[in-house]
Amino acid sequence: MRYIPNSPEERQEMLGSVGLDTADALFDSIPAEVRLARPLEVPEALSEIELLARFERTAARNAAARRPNFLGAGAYSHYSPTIVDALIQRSEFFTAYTPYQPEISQGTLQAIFEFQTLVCQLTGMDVANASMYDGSTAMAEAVLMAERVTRRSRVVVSSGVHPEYLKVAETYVAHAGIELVRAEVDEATGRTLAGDDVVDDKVAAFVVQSPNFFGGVEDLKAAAERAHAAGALLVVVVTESASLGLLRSPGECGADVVVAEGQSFGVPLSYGGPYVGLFATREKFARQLPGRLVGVAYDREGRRGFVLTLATREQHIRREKATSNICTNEGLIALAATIYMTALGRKGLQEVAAQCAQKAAHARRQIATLEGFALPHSAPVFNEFVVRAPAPAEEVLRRLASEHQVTGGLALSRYYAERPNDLLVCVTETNTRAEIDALVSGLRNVTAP
Amino acid sequence: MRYIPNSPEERQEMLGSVGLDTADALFDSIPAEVRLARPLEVPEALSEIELLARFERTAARNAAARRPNFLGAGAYSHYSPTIVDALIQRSEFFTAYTPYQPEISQGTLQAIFEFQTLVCQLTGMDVANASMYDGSTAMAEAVLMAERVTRRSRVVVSSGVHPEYLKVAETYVAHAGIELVRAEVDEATGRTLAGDDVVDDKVAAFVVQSPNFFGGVEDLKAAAERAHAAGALLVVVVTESASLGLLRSPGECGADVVVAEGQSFGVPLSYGGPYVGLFATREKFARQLPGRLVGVAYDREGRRGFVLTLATREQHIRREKATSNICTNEGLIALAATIYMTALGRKGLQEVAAQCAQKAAHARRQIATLEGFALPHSAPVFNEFVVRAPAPAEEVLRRLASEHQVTGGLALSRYYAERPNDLLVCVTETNTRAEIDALVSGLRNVTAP
Amino acid sequence: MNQPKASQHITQNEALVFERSQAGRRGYMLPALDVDETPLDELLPAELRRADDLEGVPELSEPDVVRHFTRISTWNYHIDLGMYPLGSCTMKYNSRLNEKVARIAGFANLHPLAPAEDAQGALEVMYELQQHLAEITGLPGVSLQPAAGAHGELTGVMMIRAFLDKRDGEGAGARRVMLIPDSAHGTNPASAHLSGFTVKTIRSTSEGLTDLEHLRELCAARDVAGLMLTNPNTCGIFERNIQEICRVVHDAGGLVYMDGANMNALVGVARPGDMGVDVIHLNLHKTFSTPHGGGGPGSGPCCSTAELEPFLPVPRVVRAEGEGGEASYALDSDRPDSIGRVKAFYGNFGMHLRALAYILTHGRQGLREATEAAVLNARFVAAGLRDTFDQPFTSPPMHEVLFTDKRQSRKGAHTLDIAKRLIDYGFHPMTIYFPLIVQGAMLIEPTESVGRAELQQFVDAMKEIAREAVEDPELVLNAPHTTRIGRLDEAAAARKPVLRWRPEEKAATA
Amino acid sequence: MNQPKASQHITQNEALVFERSQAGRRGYMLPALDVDETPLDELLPAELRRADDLEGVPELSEPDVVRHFTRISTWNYHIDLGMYPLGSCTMKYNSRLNEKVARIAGFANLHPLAPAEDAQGALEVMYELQQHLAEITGLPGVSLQPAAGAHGELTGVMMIRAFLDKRDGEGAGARRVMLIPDSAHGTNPASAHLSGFTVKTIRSTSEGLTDLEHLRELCAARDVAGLMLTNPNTCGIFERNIQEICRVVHDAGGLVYMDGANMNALVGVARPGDMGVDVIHLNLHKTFSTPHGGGGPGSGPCCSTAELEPFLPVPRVVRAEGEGGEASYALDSDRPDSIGRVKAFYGNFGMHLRALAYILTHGRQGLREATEAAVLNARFVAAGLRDTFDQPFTSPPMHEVLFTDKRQSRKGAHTLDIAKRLIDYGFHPMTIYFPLIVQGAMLIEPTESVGRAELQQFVDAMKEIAREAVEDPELVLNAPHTTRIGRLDEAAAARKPVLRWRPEEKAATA
Ligand SMILES: Cc1ncc(COP(=O)(O)O)c(C=O)c1O
Ligand SMILES: Cc1ncc(COP(=O)(O)O)c(C=O)c1O
Repeated sequence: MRYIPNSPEERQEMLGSVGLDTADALFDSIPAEVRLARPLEVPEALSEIELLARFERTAARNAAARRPNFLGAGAYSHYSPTIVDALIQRSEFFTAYTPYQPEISQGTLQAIFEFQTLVCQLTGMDVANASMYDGSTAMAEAVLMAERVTRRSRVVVSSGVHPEYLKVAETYVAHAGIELVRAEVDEATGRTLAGDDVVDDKVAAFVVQSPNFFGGVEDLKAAAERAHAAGALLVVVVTESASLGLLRSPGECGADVVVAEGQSFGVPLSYGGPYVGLFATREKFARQLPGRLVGVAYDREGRRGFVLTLATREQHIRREKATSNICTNEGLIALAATIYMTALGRKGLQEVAAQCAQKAAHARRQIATLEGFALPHSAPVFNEFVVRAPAPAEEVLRRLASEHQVTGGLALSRYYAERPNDLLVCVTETNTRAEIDALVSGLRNVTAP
Repeated sequence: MRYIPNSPEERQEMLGSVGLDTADALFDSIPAEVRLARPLEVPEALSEIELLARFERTAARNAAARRPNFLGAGAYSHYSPTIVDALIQRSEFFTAYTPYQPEISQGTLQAIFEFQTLVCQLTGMDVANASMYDGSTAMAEAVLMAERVTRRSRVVVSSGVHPEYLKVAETYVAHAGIELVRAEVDEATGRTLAGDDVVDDKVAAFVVQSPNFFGGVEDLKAAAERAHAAGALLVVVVTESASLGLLRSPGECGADVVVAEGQSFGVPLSYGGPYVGLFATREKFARQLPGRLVGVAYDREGRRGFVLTLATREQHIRREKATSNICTNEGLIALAATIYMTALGRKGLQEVAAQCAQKAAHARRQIATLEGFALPHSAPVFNEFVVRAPAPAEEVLRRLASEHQVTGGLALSRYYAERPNDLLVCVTETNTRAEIDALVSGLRNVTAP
Repeated sequence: MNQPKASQHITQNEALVFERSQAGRRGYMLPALDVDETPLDELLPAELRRADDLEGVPELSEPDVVRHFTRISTWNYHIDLGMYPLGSCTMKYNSRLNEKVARIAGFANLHPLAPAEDAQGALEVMYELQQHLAEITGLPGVSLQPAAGAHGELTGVMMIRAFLDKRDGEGAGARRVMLIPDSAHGTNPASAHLSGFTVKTIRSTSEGLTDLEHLRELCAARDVAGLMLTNPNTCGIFERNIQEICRVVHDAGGLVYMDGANMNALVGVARPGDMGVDVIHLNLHKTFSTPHGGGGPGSGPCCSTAELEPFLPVPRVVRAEGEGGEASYALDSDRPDSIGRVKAFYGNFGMHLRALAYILTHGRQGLREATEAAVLNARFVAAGLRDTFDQPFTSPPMHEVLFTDKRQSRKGAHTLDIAKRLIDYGFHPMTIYFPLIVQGAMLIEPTESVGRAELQQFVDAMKEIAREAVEDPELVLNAPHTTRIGRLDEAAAARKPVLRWRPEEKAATA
Repeated sequence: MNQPKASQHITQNEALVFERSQAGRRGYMLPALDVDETPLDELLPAELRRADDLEGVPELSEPDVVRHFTRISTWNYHIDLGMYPLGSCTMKYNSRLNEKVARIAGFANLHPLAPAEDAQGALEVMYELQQHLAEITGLPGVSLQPAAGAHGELTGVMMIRAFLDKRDGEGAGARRVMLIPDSAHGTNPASAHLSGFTVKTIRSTSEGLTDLEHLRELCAARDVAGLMLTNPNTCGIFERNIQEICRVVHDAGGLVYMDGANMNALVGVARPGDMGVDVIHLNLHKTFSTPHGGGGPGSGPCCSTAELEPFLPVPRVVRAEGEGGEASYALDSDRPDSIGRVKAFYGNFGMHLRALAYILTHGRQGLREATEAAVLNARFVAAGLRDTFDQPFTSPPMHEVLFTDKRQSRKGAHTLDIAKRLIDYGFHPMTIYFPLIVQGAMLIEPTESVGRAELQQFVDAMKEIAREAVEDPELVLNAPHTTRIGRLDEAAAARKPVLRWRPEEKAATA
């Protein structure tokens, strides 16, 4: 096996040097009855040539990866500069462990410190952690944190939150004594409805996504006022982080916790993962944060460095009393996002966001003119919007794919049986005008009487 | 321009600090008449997205890159382990300059020293240089070196040498007062004919390629005897370096100089370059070598290191009296070859060679059974052989490509008008049995009456 | 005198990206907008838009960015540099081939919500990996959804809870105790707690094994939902009573969860399913070599018995035979007993690809060979250091070996000091102060990826440090000496945490 | 006391692959042979086969190989680490995007002998690059065949010879002198010699310019075939008499070859073709940023006047308009006046791709911007160091600036010492002792890829070294202090050269 340095002969010699005859003897402490007496039923080893050919063939069966794509809904096709992937492939970064030994992990630690800062800047918050698994688990952790902070056990979640995020939260709170209550989305505007009847003084947090799952940009200031009036926290969820380059930051709007999916920051779609969860909050809640935190530290000669800090929140010290059970997070993806945010920088993040919004507006305008199509929601959008087709959305999309080689968006029936004809269309800076035109004319053709 | 760190504003400030008003003033020493008064007629800048899309489109027009391939003739499809390309992409290697400052170039220097040693081991020679541009220029330099060493001016070159190498040698010697004479290849055996009528005592070198351009393995021992009897050097050319894993080394056969194309050692085809020329010789000719050499050196504390050495042979010291004008060579490609040879190692280089030979033998056997096909030459081969088709080779190959999606080899008419029906077929370890079968049945089909 | 640290050398003093920023620099270029531009106010009212022009976000050119991250990268130790014997972490060789596989465009560009018929390749990869993990663990139900080990734990423990709730109905309410050995990793109790269990701790014996008597005692209370056991345990010792342990728990009506962090000692040799384990998580980023990435991403699949399978997270990846016998793959969410989702989409698919590539590259023989080589390497280190360092337990180690600083600390050199001094010898330190039950623990896991010569160098370095601890203790106490910075004051850092850069910082540190 | 060098740190002592080799280790795997195996003796008689079993060739596992090359890589300085101001070498930012372009499968897997109709993409790339280089140089005939600068020189000079032979017939035999300034790079005379010319050296003036009077004198002999001129010359100064120089040579019946190594000072600002140059080579690995790779590969295209075009190497890449107006590309070898081939196939195509990507990424504005920024950076360094170091010439520098050690050497610190000491400050040294006409030359070329802050750091380091040379000369004379090894004894190395590893070596150094 070419990954194992010691050759069979060397291993035989080493066995001798530790006083054993056979490799089997290494496992003498395992009772014979539970030892596997046969080879694993796993295929014979493949060479590199065979392995690559095999995976290339398999990948070719993912037809969707080759088409112009208007799918968003929690995962976005943004452009990632070549340097992002090139830099994270330095073995200095990708093969290192969690930076437990700061003297030989300053590269990772400094990058995380930069990540934390960038997340704060974009979300408008005071502190951010070193990452969560993804946006969905970050939201679930925010719900748990709200309970810890407020000692209240009801959490109101907007129905405009990504349906999969909602499901994850349900799983996480199932045994935590937390009740999740929905705040409905207004059909006319596509924005969350939340009167004080819903967000009352039993509520730990009001969780709102913006732009919400239907693309609508929420009135976060109003949501913050509602939440704060009830003594609850406002938790803002962002699935499309590119929007932070254009939209008023949740922090400025009054959010107490911001959780986000960072995949938009230069991370490949990769069929859903690995992505990276962002988690930011106010200074006063820093010690309630889940996950790792990097802080500034100095050595004896006063040189600045970085260390993992406030570890007493964490499972390896606090065990069952920890703020979370998370250990391994999404370090390398957070690094990719850091490099992305740095390369795009102050101007680029704004330009990406502006292009998304402009192209989405263009597509939306075009689609609105199509016979039989409607835009059911009136709220302003960033780069996603719901289209109501004159035919079942699944069928429309299937024909778009097969007849026009375009992945036209998401059939909302996947999550909402009551929306058979709705599709969610997402446009980013990577969609050319020609692609948008193809989408529009494709929609026209496949719905022509 | 994103590659230029200083922003326009910074540059304006810097201009001020050096006492200038405008960027134009930087060029005041260039007479106005020769200054370009208009913008270059080069397209507007492309973004990464556009650039990659463009090159992907262009690359897609290289249909030949997608087909099973039986082309050899100086460039070979061998498998290169993933680690080769991954390691040469470390910026420590690929962005460094020629190692003129040894204290901060030991990585490059040690790798070259390893390269030189590996080349010696494989060719069976005493010393090797740090690389030449490619096999063809290495051969031309060998011819020039033979003249320097022997002070004779006639060089006999086998007609079994790659025709493009011959052309390059003709260009190089055009003004060096060297006469190139051909030794013919025997039609029956496909081996070089060289009686003492050709290689006589006016001859500086006898240049033989093995395996030769027609695939035949030459009798290098006999060639060495012939050359040495005449007081000439034997220069052995190898275009398919993978053969060194199986064939008796030129050094053992008596070669005085071995030049080779190292592309087979893990280097992509890349439409003909960059490749890497290998150049090895006997100890006594070390100071006649063209190109760079790395040797062992020690620092004051006795630590071993490596330096560029014997520089007095070179142009930057000796100017017009240098052994060659070469300066930049093929460092990174030599590194790739070094990593390849190390990863494959003692066993792997032999296994690759054996598989090539076995698969070629299989293909040859199959083709020999086809109606109307013949194998005109009887000499043993490594992984290439000439096939005489019952129809013009160019036509056969064109139909193979279009009807069977196979690049079946090289039509020898490209170089030899007198061989209209001959094709040169090359088989390597990357050609599966299924590909070979497709070639064979394809040949049958396209020549069926 | 030691080398001056963080010297004048520019690459050693790389500032933060914010400190390096210069107004007006650009590191990107986008294609020009190719649609008619809508006035911003028409797109979004001003009150919904940012007004801060992203102040503070850095402005750098592309070479600035490349140099920045390249420079700071050189301050890291990493697997490609040398031995990284972090116990419990399985820092094995990260194949570049697997990186290449994960970057094949047909995978990297695939949207998770693409219709299943257009994502058959990805689903097949997941299905196949599930099959292999089932075979390796002997547990047929597999979900790849969890994103890391702790996430897998949470999933598995929630499955136990859901199973009990279904089996026992109301009665399950009386069964809310999760037993966890005192040697367990901190994620175990944290995960149990998150699933609403009360944690009770089982003692370890002087042999470093789970105390069977104590287990029996705790099980007698009949409130036990289950046991979370690591095997080999975090002392590197195989729980040789594993069958009895499982029996006791099962007899008490509980289930056995196994923390599979140490599966590198078992693959191809023994299967948790055959031992009586009900559910396990694997760390693909340990046993199956997906890169740790400086702290993730990981992947923590859960494997369970057929009995527990209905409780696995949804969606499941399932296979259907077509009419013509060709397979097709689908996502199935119709599992009423499922604990639900633990993550959006389907888990860290990029890691699934790498793990599958690992398995296929090793093949049946290679997988076992790796296990043997890993255990042998640990045994070799154990033999080499036995005379120099204190070994708390005498059982032969599996894939990792535990020592303590007992002998050296008498002279003042503690585990931390020994670890820091190892850095000067060019090695990454072992895991220290874990497991918590052993004072001054040093947990050494060489993995199969280290050759004999380097293992011997490591042994020699450790012995040399032991000698230094006696002859020149200051040398050890002040280590490391060869790094950019010295030991950092972590206590001060936690007292007054600075968790982000702010413009003021700039002035303070310039 | 300085840090002990090549310390016990394992990564600092990485041995040669041969010394690391262990019998039986394997770093590769091939698919099993899938054809019937022929007995070896039937394939090839034993006397044609190796009998040495490749003894001595290393045997290593894949992680061994990765660690080996990763470790030794860390001993290199490189562009991504910091400023690399080697004068005449143009060490600018090497874009990762261009690396990606060169690795697109449709290019990387394309065989050079594929029929032209199946390689249209590659031919189009070459054709387009030719067009851009023609526009940039103002010289319409372009061949991409030469593999490096010196190779381009050889090509260009041979073209001059072929042109003269054709123009003058027998008479050309009297025209065999190539004029070359004393400041020229060594490749120029070497290339001229290889083309059968006799080299005559032209003096430089005290201003660092080609001595026009001397040129006129030499041209008077009427034996002059041509002049090889670098412009800006190797002192970093633009030859402001360039038109007159060309006129003199042309009037004498000769041709002007320009060494384009310094084109980074001119792109978009001035064109050799407009100055009177007949033929030039470009270094794509300088001006157009293809990576130097630790000494290559390079690419040295030749650009010529229309008059010289027929003499360019074959095959040429040409464009034909199809019936429908669509372009197609072909290789054309039917050029009877061509000097022939200088290389198998078509040049270093992988470098052509990168250079084209460079040009397209910069675009018309960006190309000029880069030139301005490069010259400005050199001017900034010149201004910063003017008061500290001796400047041999007073003309304002273009893209590189020349200083000498005149002031420092009085105290014993020579150019070499200053260069070595710069290493301790984290910079790669400048080019030293070149051009040869200036004693103790230090030729500094920052390129456009360095930002203001780093330039200032460089200036500060140089000034600091000048101060050290006075106050603490030993510090400078014994530099570098921060590297793995110290200055190596190059003289001893050349006296008794050891140019390869041999088994005996092993014993000697173990
Ligand atoms: C024994 C053990 N259990 C659980 C974990 C947690 O795994 P993860 O970090 O992937 O969440 C670890 C990781 O360090 C571990 O060593
Ligand atoms: C002025 C000058 N001319 C020619 C050359 C030779 O170019 P190359 O090394 O590409 O052969 C160089 C390279 O250093 C140079 O600086």
